[in-house]
Amino acid sequence: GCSQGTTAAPASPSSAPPATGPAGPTAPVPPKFASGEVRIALVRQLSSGDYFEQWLAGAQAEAKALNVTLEVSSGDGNNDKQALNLEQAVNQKADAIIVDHGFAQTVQPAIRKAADAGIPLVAFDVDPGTDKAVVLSQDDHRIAEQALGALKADTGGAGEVVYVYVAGFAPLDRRNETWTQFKKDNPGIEQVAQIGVVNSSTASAVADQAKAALQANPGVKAIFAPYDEFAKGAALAVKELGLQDKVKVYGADVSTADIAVMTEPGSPWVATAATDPSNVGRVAVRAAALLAAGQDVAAELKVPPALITQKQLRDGRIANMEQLNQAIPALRTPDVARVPWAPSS
Amino acid sequence: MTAPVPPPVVAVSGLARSYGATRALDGVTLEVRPGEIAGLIGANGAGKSTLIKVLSGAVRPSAGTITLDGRPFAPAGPLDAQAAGVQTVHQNIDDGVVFGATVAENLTLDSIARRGGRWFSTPARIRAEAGAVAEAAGLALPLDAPVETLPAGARQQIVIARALARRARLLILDEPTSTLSAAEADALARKVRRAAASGVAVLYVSHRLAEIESLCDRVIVLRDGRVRRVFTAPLRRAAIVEAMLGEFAAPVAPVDAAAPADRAGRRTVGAAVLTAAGVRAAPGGTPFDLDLREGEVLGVTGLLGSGKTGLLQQLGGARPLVSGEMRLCGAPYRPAHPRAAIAAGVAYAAEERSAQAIVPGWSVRAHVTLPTLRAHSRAGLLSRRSETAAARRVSARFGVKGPGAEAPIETLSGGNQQKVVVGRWLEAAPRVLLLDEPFRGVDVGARADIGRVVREAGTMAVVVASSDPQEIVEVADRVLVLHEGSPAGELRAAEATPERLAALMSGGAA
Amino acid sequence: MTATGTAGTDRARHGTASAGARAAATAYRYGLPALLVAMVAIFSILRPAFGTYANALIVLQSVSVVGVVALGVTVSMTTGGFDLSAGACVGAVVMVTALAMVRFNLTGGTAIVAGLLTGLLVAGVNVLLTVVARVPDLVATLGTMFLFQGLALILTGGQSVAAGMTVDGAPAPGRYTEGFAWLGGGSIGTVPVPVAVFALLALAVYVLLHRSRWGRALYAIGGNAEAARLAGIRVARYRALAYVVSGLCAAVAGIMLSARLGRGDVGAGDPYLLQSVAAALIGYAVLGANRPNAPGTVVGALFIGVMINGMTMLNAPYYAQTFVQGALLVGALVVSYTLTPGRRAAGPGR
Amino acid sequence: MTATGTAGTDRARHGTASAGARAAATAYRYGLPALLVAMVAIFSILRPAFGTYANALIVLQSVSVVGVVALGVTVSMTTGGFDLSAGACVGAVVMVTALAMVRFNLTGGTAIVAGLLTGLLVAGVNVLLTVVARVPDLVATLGTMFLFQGLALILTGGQSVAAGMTVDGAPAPGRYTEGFAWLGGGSIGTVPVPVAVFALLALAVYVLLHRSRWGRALYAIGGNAEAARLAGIRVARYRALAYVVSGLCAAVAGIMLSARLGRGDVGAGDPYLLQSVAAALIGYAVLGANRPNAPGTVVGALFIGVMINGMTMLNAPYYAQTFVQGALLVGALVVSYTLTPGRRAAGPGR
Ligand SMILES: Nc1ncnc2c1ncn2[C@@H]1O[C@H](COP(=O)(O)OP(=O)(O)OP(=O)(O)O)[C@@H](O)[C@H]1O
Ligand SMILES: Nc1ncnc2c1ncn2[C@@H]1O[C@H](COP(=O)(O)OP(=O)(O)OP(=O)(O)O)[C@@H](O)[C@H]1O
Ligand SMILES: [Mg+2]
Ligand SMILES: [Mg+2]
Repeated sequence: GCSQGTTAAPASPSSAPPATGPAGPTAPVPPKFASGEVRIALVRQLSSGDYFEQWLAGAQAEAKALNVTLEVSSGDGNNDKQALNLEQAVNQKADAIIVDHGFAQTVQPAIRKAADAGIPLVAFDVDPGTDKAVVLSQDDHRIAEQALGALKADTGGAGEVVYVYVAGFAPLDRRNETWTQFKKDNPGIEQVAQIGVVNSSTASAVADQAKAALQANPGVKAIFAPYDEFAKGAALAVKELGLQDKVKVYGADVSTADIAVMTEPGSPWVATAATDPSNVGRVAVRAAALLAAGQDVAAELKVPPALITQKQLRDGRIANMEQLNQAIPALRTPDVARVPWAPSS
Repeated sequence: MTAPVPPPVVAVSGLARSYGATRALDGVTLEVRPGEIAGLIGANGAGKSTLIKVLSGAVRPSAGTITLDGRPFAPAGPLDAQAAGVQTVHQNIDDGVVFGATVAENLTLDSIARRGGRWFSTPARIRAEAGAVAEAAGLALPLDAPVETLPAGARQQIVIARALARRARLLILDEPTSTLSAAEADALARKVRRAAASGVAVLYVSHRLAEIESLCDRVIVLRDGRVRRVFTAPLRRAAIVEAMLGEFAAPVAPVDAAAPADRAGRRTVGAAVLTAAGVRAAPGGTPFDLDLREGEVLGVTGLLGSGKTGLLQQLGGARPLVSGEMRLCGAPYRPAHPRAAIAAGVAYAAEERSAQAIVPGWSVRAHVTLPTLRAHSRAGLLSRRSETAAARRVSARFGVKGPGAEAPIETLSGGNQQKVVVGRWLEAAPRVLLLDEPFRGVDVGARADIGRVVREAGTMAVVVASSDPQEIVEVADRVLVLHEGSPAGELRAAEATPERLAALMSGGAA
Repeated sequence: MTATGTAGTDRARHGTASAGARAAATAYRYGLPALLVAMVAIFSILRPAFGTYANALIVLQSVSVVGVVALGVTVSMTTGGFDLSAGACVGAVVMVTALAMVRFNLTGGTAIVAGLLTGLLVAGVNVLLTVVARVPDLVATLGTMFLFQGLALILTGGQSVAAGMTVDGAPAPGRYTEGFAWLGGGSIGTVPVPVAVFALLALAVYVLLHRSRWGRALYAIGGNAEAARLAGIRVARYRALAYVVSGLCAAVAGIMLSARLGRGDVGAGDPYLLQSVAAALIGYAVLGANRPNAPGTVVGALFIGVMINGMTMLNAPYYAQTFVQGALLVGALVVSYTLTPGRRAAGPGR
Repeated sequence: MTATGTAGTDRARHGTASAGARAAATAYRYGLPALLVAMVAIFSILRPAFGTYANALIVLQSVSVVGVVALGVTVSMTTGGFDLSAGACVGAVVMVTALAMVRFNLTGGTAIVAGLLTGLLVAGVNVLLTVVARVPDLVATLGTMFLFQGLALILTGGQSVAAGMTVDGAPAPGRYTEGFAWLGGGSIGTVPVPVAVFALLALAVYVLLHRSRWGRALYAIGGNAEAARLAGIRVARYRALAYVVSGLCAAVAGIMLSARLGRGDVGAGDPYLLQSVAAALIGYAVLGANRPNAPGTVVGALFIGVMINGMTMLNAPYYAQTFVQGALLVGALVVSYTLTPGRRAAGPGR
């Protein structure tokens, strides 16, 4: 029973779709969508944290706009549970399934079951192991490249750097590949310490470690922290040591809370490379909806990131994601997986 | 009765308290006057402890009234009762001490609860306060020792010292001498008399009739939750026993009249079952030899800390042998664990019921079968039927009174618990049965029952350790007296009188 | 019925109260299982897809790994111990099995043996610490937990182990074998292997704890170790036994988890400590036992599994699930414990 | 000297063994503090930057939040309880203070009061469950833990609370006040505020537990609740007191954490349960106490903090830290407990 102003058209297939929004719909609403019967299962690896909440908020908004039911489940870090949730979605014959993160080896058996059952799939940030699924990714290599580009520009490509990393998380591992390459390409950059913790209080744990590392290495010019919780911790450490003028933090990802940290007076976090998570969520739902409607979608979808600098945020007096979205249009990608029968978002 | 009678300190009327279907108290009416020492006696499960728990505010009655110094008295908790001057030593001493704390902390436990006491406390202050309590009670204990390292008797003395240190109108002692030997019991009796002389009313529970006779002015006999008779001095033991045990009194009557001479003649002929050479009761003691014969009951007695438990535990594998060696039926015997002893046919029934035998919350049945689980199981699986049969056997043999084999053992009265944890060892059909203070809290009738079962058990050799010479005299064919970890003498039943034993125990010559 | 004799606190036993008392006693014994049944019924009505055989299997499968760990934790609790290292053991076993197959190219059978040996190693350390060195259980197993959490990380330099990973510049030679993967994803008839293993182990632990003399000995030690010793129970051996069972259960769970994941996931075991402890603790209240017990643990594991699965199906947001879980648990506990027959009578709680 | 007369249980005191026994007893009492000092010395030699006043403050600051939670957990343990809800309480307080300032635009003072009230609320639920409904401590506080973990999430729909966040379409009106932020990042002289708070609370808890009548009552209840009750100690009130202290400590920790983070982070409190329990448990072995105690908990917290800080400075990879932490802990425990005077003699451990 989801009804929404823009798409709650009468169930008659012949009725014209309401034309609202900047780029009007270019096709009639498929009957299944008009009657609100479409169920899309969103099977997540994780759900807590700003990134995942924003992602979900975007996905839900898009689902509402398209008049589909989004059935959300999360493994909450338990990968086995995620695989079971996926099997359950197959069991219940969802019209399409979005797999949001996950470990390839763990979810692939269940993805195969979905493919065998003829259920269309969108795999976000996880290798589905089958060409029957649409692969959606945010370009983590690009994210790391952009942040490192800023780091290189500010340091002139030389200096001591503290690196924050924990292995075992797919996006971090990809960003790590870029960092490894970057070090090879820039021999002037010296990694003097590698730190990192991931738990529910990552930021403060990383802050404690960063403080130790900075004490031990007084010559450090920059901290590369390619995950926003890391960056928050690193920024906190620099601030608590009073080293704002010497040490800068280069991060990744963005959220309202991150914006607040970056724009604080004296914040050392000067640049972050990110996609807008809620936009990625929207794209995922659009792709799934298209598949559910039996339409073609490119086998691979990529959401490009944008570099966001402290200066941009301060100059634009940007305080939250909505304002950021307005200010940096590159964060919105309405053309990726556009749904012809809906107003673009 | 012409002398003016002072008004009673405490008067109880129609007091009732039930536990499920059990009527532990069924309309008790009694009073205790100032300066009076009133004995409260009754068979195991008669309701004595329940009455005391009610008076001390630990349990609430279901009906009836209490007045204290003429005013209605309905304590909401132990603190209320204490504040009103009702000071109690409960039967279960482990309800009176806090393990993990020192002796000093235990001696001053009450001052924690006292309102208006000092909030700030230092170890020095606690020590000083504890020293005062200990001195008032004439105790010489290491104040800084953890209380769990002390023997049961010392713990009991701590609890008594605490009660004596408080301002009392009514002093209640529930089997205070069960773990004490004669000397300590005498000292306690003196203190109780002194308290009474100063106008305190005393309610005194004991299963040692001699003690009751010498101490009490009046004896109140409780049976099945009611007051059956009240005797005033001079007391007649036979009448008291009859009132206590009712129709079952007959077989018990000759208890202390049992002729030791008749035993002595009959029971020294069996073959040696367990022989020990060069063993010591305690690490510092003199080594000695010992042999136990079929069908014989060896009594071991001595003061507190004389080494009775040390000796029995070594024989039973509960403690490593200090020195010497042992043979069981000719074969070398050196148990490394109680299991090995049990397997070889030596059973040790431990001294302290709640610390060494009771598993909280377990049924009577499970307690009975714990040492003999193997016998009640096939391929490792337990047979409930066989277990229940064993529990029934033990209950019937020793007249255990209580809510049944499936009831938690805590719902039995103290004496009935004791019958279960001692009686269960006969289920192991041992060759040697070592009983460490088996009569603690057991009424005279049951004491006779245990004694009879023990001596009728054919070819078994039995060792009974007790600090009460009277008990030893009643049951033993031969008595070994220990003094400070060394043997002080050995007597045949015919020669053993409580007086001679007492002399040996305190280090004198027999 | 007269009012006399009941003025006191022991309301629940006599006279007119007896019917009520029986009801209360029943609620106490069956409160949690009843709640479980009610939950299943409600979810099935709200969501017909919930009450299907296929979904039941999924729910069971989702609790089977936790359940197996929890059974081990339950056994460790019977002696008064507490195995905080169970989660770390699961994690270490996942890493070891993955390494065995992926990195060292060994067979699935060898990986299973290596996993079980790892479980025994954890148990061995626990036994050394608690039984031999007499370190209190909680502290000792906490140390073991750190040790094996760390070991699982060090073995792989903090990285996950997956087929095709790079080892010293070359791709790792092995991969998960079919047979091993069957332990996680296969089924016997329609029953998934992990569910069958869970059922089997639940039965085994039930028999061990509640029908065998060894179980009786374990509980005796938990109740009063000195009394158990004097009754001829070899306390040290049984305490060791409890940790061995716990370690082996965790190893079995780790093997199944590894098979389900298809890779050696760093930190895969971490969530299982809290969840298994929760299941075992919820089990305390089942059937009026008020002590660790096997059926209770199974009910506890199912309780959590059903709750989460049902809530997910009803599309409740994840953050509401924890709260509802807490509220239901608290409610069930209060019902269970306040209705215990006769509990109100004087007790140490006052 | 004779063994007679003294009812000589005090074995480890007599005879030739005395010198060795004294050394062992010293190792037992001071084993962990000595290890801590040794660690500090070694780290300072290897890395001169470690042994500076500035770094000492950093280490202290890194343990202050954990330490404060651990002090509360320690108090809850004295009565034989166990506060599993401490971490959840920290998390809930972080969310509540953030909401108060950011979303409702209240003053820092009000936020503090709201935070403390939240701590009291958690304590209240624990007391209701354990003291009134007589649910066993572990199970009850587990329920409370889920409840408040869930509540913290529900309050904000699972999102973290930060200045500028969107509420119903408009940006939230408030932000963290200067004064409030000072609690996390400010300093008194050169001493950071959290360190000062930790020191103060450690002193207060020390006095409460080891120098006051109340502390003796708490330990007495933990040792033998029935004996305490019969001695007239109001067991229920003291058990409630223990949970209230625990809840308040967690609330103070939550306030400091919130001030330090500058936002309400979902799940921020979760790691603090395990860490604080670890600190309190390590503390058992300190000074030969073998029971929860305030100085021990402080040493335990420092132990973990120094270890992590020093290892990080030595550039040890993060995955080695857990292992070293475990190995050191296990070593310290074995030393502490195997050297306990007289432990070897017959005991229930056999
Ligand atoms: N908590 C309880 N629950 C159920 N029944 C109990 C409980 N406590 C005592 N009873 C029962 O009440 C009766 C009286 O017990 P009580 O302890 O008062 O006896 P007693 O006279 O002190 O005996 P003893 O001489 O053995 O100490 C017994 O039948 C006992 O089984
Ligand atoms: N094998 C042994 N090893 C060490 N100490 C021992 C040993 N045997 C006895 N002792 C010590 O010697 C003392 C003798 O006490 P024991 O408990 O044996 O005396 P008891 O006569 O049973 O006293 P009670 O009447 O209090 O029960 C105790 O302090 C005990 O600890
Ligand atoms: Mg009694
Ligand atoms: Mg003795």
